[in-house]
Amino acid sequence: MKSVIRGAIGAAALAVAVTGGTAAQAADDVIKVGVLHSLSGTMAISETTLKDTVLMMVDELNKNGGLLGKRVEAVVVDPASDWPLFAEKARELLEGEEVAAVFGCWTSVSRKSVLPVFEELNGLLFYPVQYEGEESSRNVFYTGAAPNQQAIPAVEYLMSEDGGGAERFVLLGTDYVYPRTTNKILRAFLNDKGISDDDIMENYTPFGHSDWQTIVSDVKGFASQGKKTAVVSTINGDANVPFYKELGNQGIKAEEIPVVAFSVGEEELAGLDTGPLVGHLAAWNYFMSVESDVNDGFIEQWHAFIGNEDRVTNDPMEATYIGFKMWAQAVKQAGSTDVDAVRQAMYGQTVPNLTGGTAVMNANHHLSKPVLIGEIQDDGMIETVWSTDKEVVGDAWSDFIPESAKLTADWTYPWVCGNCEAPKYVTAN
Amino acid sequence: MSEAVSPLPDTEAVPVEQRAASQAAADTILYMDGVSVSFDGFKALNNLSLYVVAGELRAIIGPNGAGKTTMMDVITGKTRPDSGQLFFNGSVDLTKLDEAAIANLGIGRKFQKPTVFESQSVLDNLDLALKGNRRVFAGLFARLGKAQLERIDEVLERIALTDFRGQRAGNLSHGQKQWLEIGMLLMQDPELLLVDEPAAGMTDAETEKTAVMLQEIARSHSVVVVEHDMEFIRALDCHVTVLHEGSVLAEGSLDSLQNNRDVIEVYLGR
Amino acid sequence: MLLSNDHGRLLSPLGSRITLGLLLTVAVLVPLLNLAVPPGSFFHVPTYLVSLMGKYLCFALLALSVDLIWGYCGILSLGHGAFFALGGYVMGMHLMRQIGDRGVYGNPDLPDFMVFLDWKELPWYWYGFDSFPFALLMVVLVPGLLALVFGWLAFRSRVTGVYLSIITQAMTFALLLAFFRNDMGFGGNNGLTDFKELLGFNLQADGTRAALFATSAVTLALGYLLCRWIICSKVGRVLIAIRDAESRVRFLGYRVEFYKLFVFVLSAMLAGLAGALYVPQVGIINPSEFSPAQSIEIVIWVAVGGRGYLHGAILGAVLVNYAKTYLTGALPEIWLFFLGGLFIAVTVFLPKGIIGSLSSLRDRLPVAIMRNPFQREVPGE
Amino acid sequence: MPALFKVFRLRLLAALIVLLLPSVALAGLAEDLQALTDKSNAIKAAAVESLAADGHERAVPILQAFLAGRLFEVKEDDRIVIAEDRAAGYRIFDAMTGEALGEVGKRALRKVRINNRLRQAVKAGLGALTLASADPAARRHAADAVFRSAQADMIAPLEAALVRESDPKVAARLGRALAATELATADDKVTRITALKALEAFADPDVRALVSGLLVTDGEGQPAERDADVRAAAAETLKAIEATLAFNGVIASIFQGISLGSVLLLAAIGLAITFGVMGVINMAHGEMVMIGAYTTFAVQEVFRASFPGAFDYSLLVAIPAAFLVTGLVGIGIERGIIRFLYGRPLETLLATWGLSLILQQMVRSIFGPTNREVGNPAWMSGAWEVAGGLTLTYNRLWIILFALMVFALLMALIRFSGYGLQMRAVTQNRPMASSMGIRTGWVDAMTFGLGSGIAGMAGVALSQIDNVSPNLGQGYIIDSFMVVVFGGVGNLWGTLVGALSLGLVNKFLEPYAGAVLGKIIVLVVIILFIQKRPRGLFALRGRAVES
Repeated sequence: MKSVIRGAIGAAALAVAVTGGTAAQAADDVIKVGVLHSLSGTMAISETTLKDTVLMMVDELNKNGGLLGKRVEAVVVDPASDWPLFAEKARELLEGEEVAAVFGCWTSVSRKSVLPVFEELNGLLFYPVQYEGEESSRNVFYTGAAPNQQAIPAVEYLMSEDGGGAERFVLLGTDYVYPRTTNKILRAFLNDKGISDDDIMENYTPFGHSDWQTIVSDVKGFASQGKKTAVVSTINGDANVPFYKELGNQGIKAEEIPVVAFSVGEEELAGLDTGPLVGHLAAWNYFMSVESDVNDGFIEQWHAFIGNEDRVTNDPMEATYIGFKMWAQAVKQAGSTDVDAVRQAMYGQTVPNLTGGTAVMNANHHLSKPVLIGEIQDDGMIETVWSTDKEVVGDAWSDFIPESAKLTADWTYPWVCGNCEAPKYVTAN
Repeated sequence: MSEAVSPLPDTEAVPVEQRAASQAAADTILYMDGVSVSFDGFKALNNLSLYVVAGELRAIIGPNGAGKTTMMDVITGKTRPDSGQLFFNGSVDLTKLDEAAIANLGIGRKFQKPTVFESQSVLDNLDLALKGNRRVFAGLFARLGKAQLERIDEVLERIALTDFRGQRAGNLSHGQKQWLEIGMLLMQDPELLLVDEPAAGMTDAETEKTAVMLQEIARSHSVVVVEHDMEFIRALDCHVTVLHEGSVLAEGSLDSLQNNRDVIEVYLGR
Repeated sequence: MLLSNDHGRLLSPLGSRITLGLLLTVAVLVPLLNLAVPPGSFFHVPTYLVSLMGKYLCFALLALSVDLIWGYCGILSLGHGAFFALGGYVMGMHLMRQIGDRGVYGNPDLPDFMVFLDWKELPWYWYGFDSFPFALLMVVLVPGLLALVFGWLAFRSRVTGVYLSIITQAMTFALLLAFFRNDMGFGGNNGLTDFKELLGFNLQADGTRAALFATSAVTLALGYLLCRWIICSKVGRVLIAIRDAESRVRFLGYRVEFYKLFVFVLSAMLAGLAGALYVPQVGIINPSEFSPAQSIEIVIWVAVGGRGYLHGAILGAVLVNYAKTYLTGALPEIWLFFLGGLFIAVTVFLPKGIIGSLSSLRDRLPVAIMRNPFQREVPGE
Repeated sequence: MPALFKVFRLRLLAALIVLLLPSVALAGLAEDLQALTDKSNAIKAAAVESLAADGHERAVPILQAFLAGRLFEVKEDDRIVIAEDRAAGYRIFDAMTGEALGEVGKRALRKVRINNRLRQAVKAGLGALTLASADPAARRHAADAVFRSAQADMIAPLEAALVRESDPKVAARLGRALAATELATADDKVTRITALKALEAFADPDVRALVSGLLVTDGEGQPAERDADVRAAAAETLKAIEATLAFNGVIASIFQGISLGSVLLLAAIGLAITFGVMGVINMAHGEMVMIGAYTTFAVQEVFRASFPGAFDYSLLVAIPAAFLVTGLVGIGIERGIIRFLYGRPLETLLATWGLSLILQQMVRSIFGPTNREVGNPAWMSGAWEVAGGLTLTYNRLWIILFALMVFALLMALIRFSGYGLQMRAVTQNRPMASSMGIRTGWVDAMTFGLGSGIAGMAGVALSQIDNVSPNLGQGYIIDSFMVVVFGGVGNLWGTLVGALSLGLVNKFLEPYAGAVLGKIIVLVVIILFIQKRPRGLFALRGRAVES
């Protein structure tokens, strides 16, 4: 019996230790924001930059007097590219640290992992990366591109005279949801445009795939069938550098077989000699090379903050920038950091894009943004060669997937729903 | 090594007259005929033939590399012979069985280096060796009966370790470990015991005691002892086989062998 | 009369009594402090801590299963995460089926990711998982079966030591790649998520979480008892003998491969159970659980706590994971230095792990000499 | 004075004509140049064609600058200039005249944009203009550009070029371009069929694309080529080309397999020493590779800053540098940690795992979490076109060679050097070696250093084909262990054979099973293979093995 009592004391001690270790006192004059980006593990390579971006934005906000007269404090945690740890850390930020909003996640799986936590605890997540769509959560604002803001314009460009009039497509991707969905949408779109399945090749590789010899040879073979061929790449992260190196070395020229990528920006090209890759394309909402005063200011601010003139800026950084600005504006407008009030204030919020024009937050929690198509230059920059005339509204649900075409995401009255076929409330008229 | 080595027919090694198993004498407990084993070209056993009669105490001597330990490996199933015949109790073909099966047939083995379970007590060591059901599910519910405990105590007495019953085997002296291993063999109660250098590293007094122990055991079991120590062999006072380069060089009493020219040459020559 | 099975001593060492006492206490106390004590009180345990500690307990059960084979039988599996993940996937499949038509596409038959990837009907291997008893059976059967096949092949051919470790790693790596493939029908990289309820209870409700926590604690306690029962039986001593001198055991007539297979399969089942308890508490299962790094970490928990001590494994799992939780929050930029340093320090300074070092300290005290020489000692305790 | 007036008028006219003649051309050039800055790509393309057709002497430099992205507009006066990179900004030259205009800041210029469509047009134009270039490489590129553009007016220049061409390789390319042009533009069937026959000699993907283009059918089932005889000839040519390509494909697969195998070999060979020979389960092996890659980066940074001209030789410095750096790190690790853990192999797993976490984070803290650029020297860029459709990339070729060299050197070191003898002595019988006066501690440290150093050299090679990021090592550690175990622990020949065979198997499976499934199959094969041979491919057999 004695041992059981001893055990009980130990358990209580453990519980107190755990609680004391993580619970923090929320001071009244501070607004906390969580930063949930991997600083170690496989995704650190991409996500660390976004953590720094949020810190930079917080810094700027505090220099300008903070928010609602309070100082803003960033709470940084490291979910270490470990998806269940993302959920744990999200819970810690919301319940333990009581943050007003969280900026974070890169991969879809990390977002899927934290989603139930945000919905349960009614938190706010700003998700800054292009993704596969098919989602609209009440608690998430998606500031990256939806498929209709990247993939479709890019393919339209490739098929146009300027883009080379491609009639045959290779869809290369990393085997996960984003490429699968994007390619599914693209296939439907291409079929619509009269391109038969014989002229579409789809290939998936694992994360971090590093030996591209066979696949690049296959692409060459597929392209030598008498029709102009283009490659649409949804290859993710680390696998891109070896892919482009192989592409360059096997001498695939952009004029012959252009490759358009959706997950490649200046950051990914930073590890590459882009000389042999000039002319290959990227489709995104932001390129560092875009000339505008806001962009120049942003780049300057970034270089000053990070203390390195060589660091590049990229699309997810712009998405973080827009998300953060919108959140700050919405808090000001709502006069509080209360999640429901801020959410209501978010709709219709506008922030000037770094590339010109304005981004608008729509009721489906996605942004309206311009779409740019750029070509890789030999200095590692991507230069815009084509852009949409005006902003494109991000679609939560793709029109090219029958099951989702019928769904609507609209979080304002009378819909108030992320995936409904009819409004929740009937309008009185 | 587990893969079955395809028998390499060695024309020289195969005896001219093949003796079938049934022809082996009924009282031959171990029948080895024309056994060869080679490792990467090195012939560890070369056409070795050896017969042990039930109840016999047999000593095997030979210089280093003569194939003594390999011979034991072959008998206990650790090493598969490339060619040759190997029968136990007249009809059981040992070349087709693995170590556990051979052990359960009643062939016990003591290693050159004393191998006891060092992190367990002397008692546990003996308990593990105790003859009985070796199946997993029997083990989950096994109990030590009175008779078995008495048997353990009896063996403890015989190997002079009664006072060390609850000690960790790892804490025993070298000689005591050798005895414990012999004790484990006794617990197994095998028909044939293979004992590899039991006197290695022992004091003279211990050696003497060990010899007595083995002689005592030989009264009720067949025993094959491999040894270097001539004094010890003399103390055993038994039939001796001399191995050289993987085959039998000579056989007979120790005295007769000590005058054998071949044997002298092997031990002293070169 | 002495028993060959020492089950009378199941609870005799201090460590096991403390362990069981602790486990049963937290099983009652933590849910109580969470549900009955009002928030704001000093004694209130917030829900996120309940889930967090529940997760630790699942890891502890996993560590226990690894310690059973590594600490007691010398089988170093660098792929045990695979069994954990399989158990998790089975539970995940059951939870997916429980979603029914509440998924985003409202399809009553297919999980969202299948609708999304154009699957027309449920693949056959998803059948039956709607039933909880069936799923529960599969939680232990699937990992157990894999362990049986893999172990039978490996132990029969006497693959040992690092060779075994590396092929277990190959196994989990192959499974990782396989589960990443969207064509497999397990949700690819995203895995299974967005669970709603278990046995009709809302998974996000505090009560459900507390109940899951208590279940984990009780399961861990039962698992611990089971392992102790095996260790104290004759089988336990054969296992230790195999660990220390495998070929000697063969020459005693034991079929080493069957003993190894038995304990390996049992361990895989425990790991599967741990995975099944883990999934509803963290809300997601995806292929990263198969990653070899994850499996190596499990081994490290055991080594830190003390290999060959069942309560050491539990302590190690809780300690390392708590350190990870704390450090990733408190020192997000440099926590790997601390964790890495901890691993190195433990190996160099505490080669037997925390519990092992504590007990060798205890052994050096004079009391140790006074112990009854006839008392059986289970090595490692 | 009408006469005088008349004379004056005539003179004026003459002067005007004299003045105007070049300025008509100049006006055309200026117009075309201005058109290059237009928003519409169609107008730009027309301007490129017109520039190439006029054949003005400035056309070539302008088009080349345009292609290289060095054609700019000065923001102030819209003058079009060619720019050269300078540290502070650009040195600019007037595009029309080539006159130097001094240096300006980057912000003062606006780039004249080019895209793929224009690039193709420029290359075609330049091809026509440079067929007579003195540089054989330029003539070759010109011939290929003409092959692609296939314009009827190029037949005569091609024939002329073919006559005066002395380089047989360039002549072949010219012949290929001529045949393609004839095929595309000739009116009579016979010439075209002859051209098709001529093309059979050039079995490469481009020719296949061209020929199969004739057989493509449009939406209504109408073939692109209307003439049935030409179609038949094209089908025949295509068949011949495809047979050659298929054969070359097999060779390419073998090459790719060996190449993958050599990468595996490089990654594994260091581990074959630290793990295979010393028995340390070295989970930090991948990080040694990573440190090697970062050393390459650091060396290249020095070259970029101090000796930009010698950049192509940076790798030659990086190899010994990486060997030394990682070797020293390895010795440090051995002396600091590993030596306390001998005889406890499984504990080395734990400690080296902790170490790998620390090393990764350290590199992340020092070099940042993002990829760093490691450049490919010129001699490692591009590919060797052995035959049509069979291109062997230089970086892969060098890596194969490098891997085999490292292996040979290592074998020689172990077999013939005094240190190698001591190392073998220590690994076989430590107490005996020690009693013979060998300083076993020193040998251990050196051996671990050697294994680590080789891993570092592997890092130099891998930096040429993979990301240089803190995660680099993680991607190779599992494969390395598989190779060493598959080959047989403690046997370097096993590692060689294991690496090459796994590489080949992987590459031959990939086309059928895909990259992921292929890899899974290879893993399952390894698992099953270990059942058959529990100690790997080259296992020692004998008594010593199990003791």
